[in-house]
Amino acid sequence: MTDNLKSVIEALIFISVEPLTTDRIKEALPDAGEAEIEEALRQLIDDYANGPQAIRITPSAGGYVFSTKPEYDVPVRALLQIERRKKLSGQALETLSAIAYHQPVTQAEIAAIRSVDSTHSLHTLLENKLIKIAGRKEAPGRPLLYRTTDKFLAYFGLDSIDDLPSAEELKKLMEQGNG
Amino acid sequence: MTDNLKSVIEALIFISVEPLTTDRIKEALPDAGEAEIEEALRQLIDDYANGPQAIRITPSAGGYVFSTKPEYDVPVRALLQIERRKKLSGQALETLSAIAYHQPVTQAEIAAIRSVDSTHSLHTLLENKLIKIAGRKEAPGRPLLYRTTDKFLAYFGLDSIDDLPSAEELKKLMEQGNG
Amino acid sequence: MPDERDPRPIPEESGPAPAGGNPGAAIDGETPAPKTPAAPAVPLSAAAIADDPEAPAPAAPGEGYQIKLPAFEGPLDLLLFLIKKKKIEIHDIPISIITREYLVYLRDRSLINIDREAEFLLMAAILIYLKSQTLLPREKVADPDVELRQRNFDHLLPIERIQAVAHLLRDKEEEQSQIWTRSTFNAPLPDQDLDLVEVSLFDLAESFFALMKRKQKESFRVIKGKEISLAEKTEEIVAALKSRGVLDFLDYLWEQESLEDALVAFFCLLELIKARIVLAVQEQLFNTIKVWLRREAPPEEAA
Repeated sequence: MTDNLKSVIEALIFISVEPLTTDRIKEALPDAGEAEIEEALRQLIDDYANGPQAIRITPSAGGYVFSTKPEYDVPVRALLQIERRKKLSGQALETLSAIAYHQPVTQAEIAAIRSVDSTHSLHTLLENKLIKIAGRKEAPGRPLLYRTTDKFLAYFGLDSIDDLPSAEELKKLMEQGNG
Repeated sequence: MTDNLKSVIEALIFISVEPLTTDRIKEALPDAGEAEIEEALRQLIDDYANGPQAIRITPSAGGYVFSTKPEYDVPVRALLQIERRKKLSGQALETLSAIAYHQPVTQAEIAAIRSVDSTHSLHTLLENKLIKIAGRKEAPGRPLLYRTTDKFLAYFGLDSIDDLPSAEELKKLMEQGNG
Repeated sequence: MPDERDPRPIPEESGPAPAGGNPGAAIDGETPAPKTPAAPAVPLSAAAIADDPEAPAPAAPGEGYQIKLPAFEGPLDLLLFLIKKKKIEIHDIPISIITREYLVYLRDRSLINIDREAEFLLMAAILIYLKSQTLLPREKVADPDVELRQRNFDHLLPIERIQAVAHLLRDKEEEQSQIWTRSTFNAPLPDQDLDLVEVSLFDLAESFFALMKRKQKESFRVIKGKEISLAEKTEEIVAALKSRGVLDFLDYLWEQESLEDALVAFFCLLELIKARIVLAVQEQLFNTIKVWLRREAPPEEAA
């Protein structure tokens, strides 16, 4: 049974257009128990990770996707004729980090953190759908609020925003770094 | 070497948007011989066909693609149904935006904006409670008027309809990227 | 903690430069310049800003279109630069005259360089935008400075920690860049972003350049000597909107008989959008821009 459940979940992850969440799996397989599904998923990830396949199952943005293993980066790029993937600028990354930790956040708050104008970075991030406009703040001028998107998680291979170190952990890391 | 070639081809088939032809494999892997590629492909197809995986490699349109094995047809269809229901079509979104910017609005007015019939989209949107009927217009035939709902706001993460970003705000961001 | 620092944003020159230090970037985020002298009685020229290192490089003589106005003579990029530096009052710059003169100039040329004309259009779009900001009572736009003065930012993480996160993200990005999913290059992940957005003048300008480039390949006819008035074209557009309800922005320009017609139609559409007579919305799925007349919402009715 578990073997069959594993295979069904495998087929579902393969076919899903977006990262497949356990909620969605439960919806598609109403007879399967939650613990069963979790266990099958864990085994499935292990099987692919340790197997001879060139592909594996990766957690992404709260769900699961098939992806190539990193060692096939070069031939994949050769096939797709992509020389190098475009990387975000340091400016954009800094703005994104500020948003990730303080979301929902206004441009003024980002400016207060970074001490430089972030308009250009915001534009780049919005365009790449790494952030989105998420309403307005009840403050003078009712400024727009920004949030990171699921694509942000997928882009950095994060499962959830909690995968980032907490403010406390960061502080400790910084102290160690300086000590 | 053949094992590695097999894995590389596996990664390429996985990532290719269209069925991957042997010609394209040769292009991406100029160092591999034709016979070698054919042999690796044959083994790869066998491995997946006889392996425990829920997916396999099938010939399609002169090339090769990954697909789910036929025994997973039922759960796969169940998931696709769910995913389809969860995503608004481009049509529905267009109708929704026309309503958001012009509410309260009649079907005839939406049709005038979109130049296509919106009956189906209106049904979908009503069914999903993203819009509601908000009375009748004092006009010949007293047509129904449509408005967006609170669920619409929640769906798009807006506090109120005024939270839709104004042209000015978008401009402020956009000119940074284009200037 | 941030209380050690002045929480006001420092203008671009002082901090690390934003990735694109472009001329368009100066519109906001800059501390306002001190009150400026009135527009000079004599036309400003390139010489007037010769000592400013940020000024656009002077064009070679005879190259590019030169604007001739009572308040200014020279290329358009210089004009924009001076406006942004508050050396010229935008009120003194009549856009309709610039447009008309430019069309005459185009008519007199045997060859049209699409790249050059596209550049002109982009700058013209910026100019119209700047002017629209000063002329019309606009919706209130959030002003970061106002918010900065009135709010306390003690809860924000210090920049050092944010930079540490940025480093971490850089590593993750590096790692992730070697992993390919089928959505990496396919359709962007569906998320709950709004798929329809009001478009800015710049989106429109960009679309228009794309169109012109396409059209160049199909040899846009250039009809000489035909006068096209902005007012007539505006009426034509409004009439088309009334009869057809909605126009596809690019298709409409595409339908125009000649390059001049398309240019005039483009400027008219920009003006109509600026005046909020026309609403332009982009459907991002298909990247088309639709244009329709704004309507007064009918009076509220009881549901």
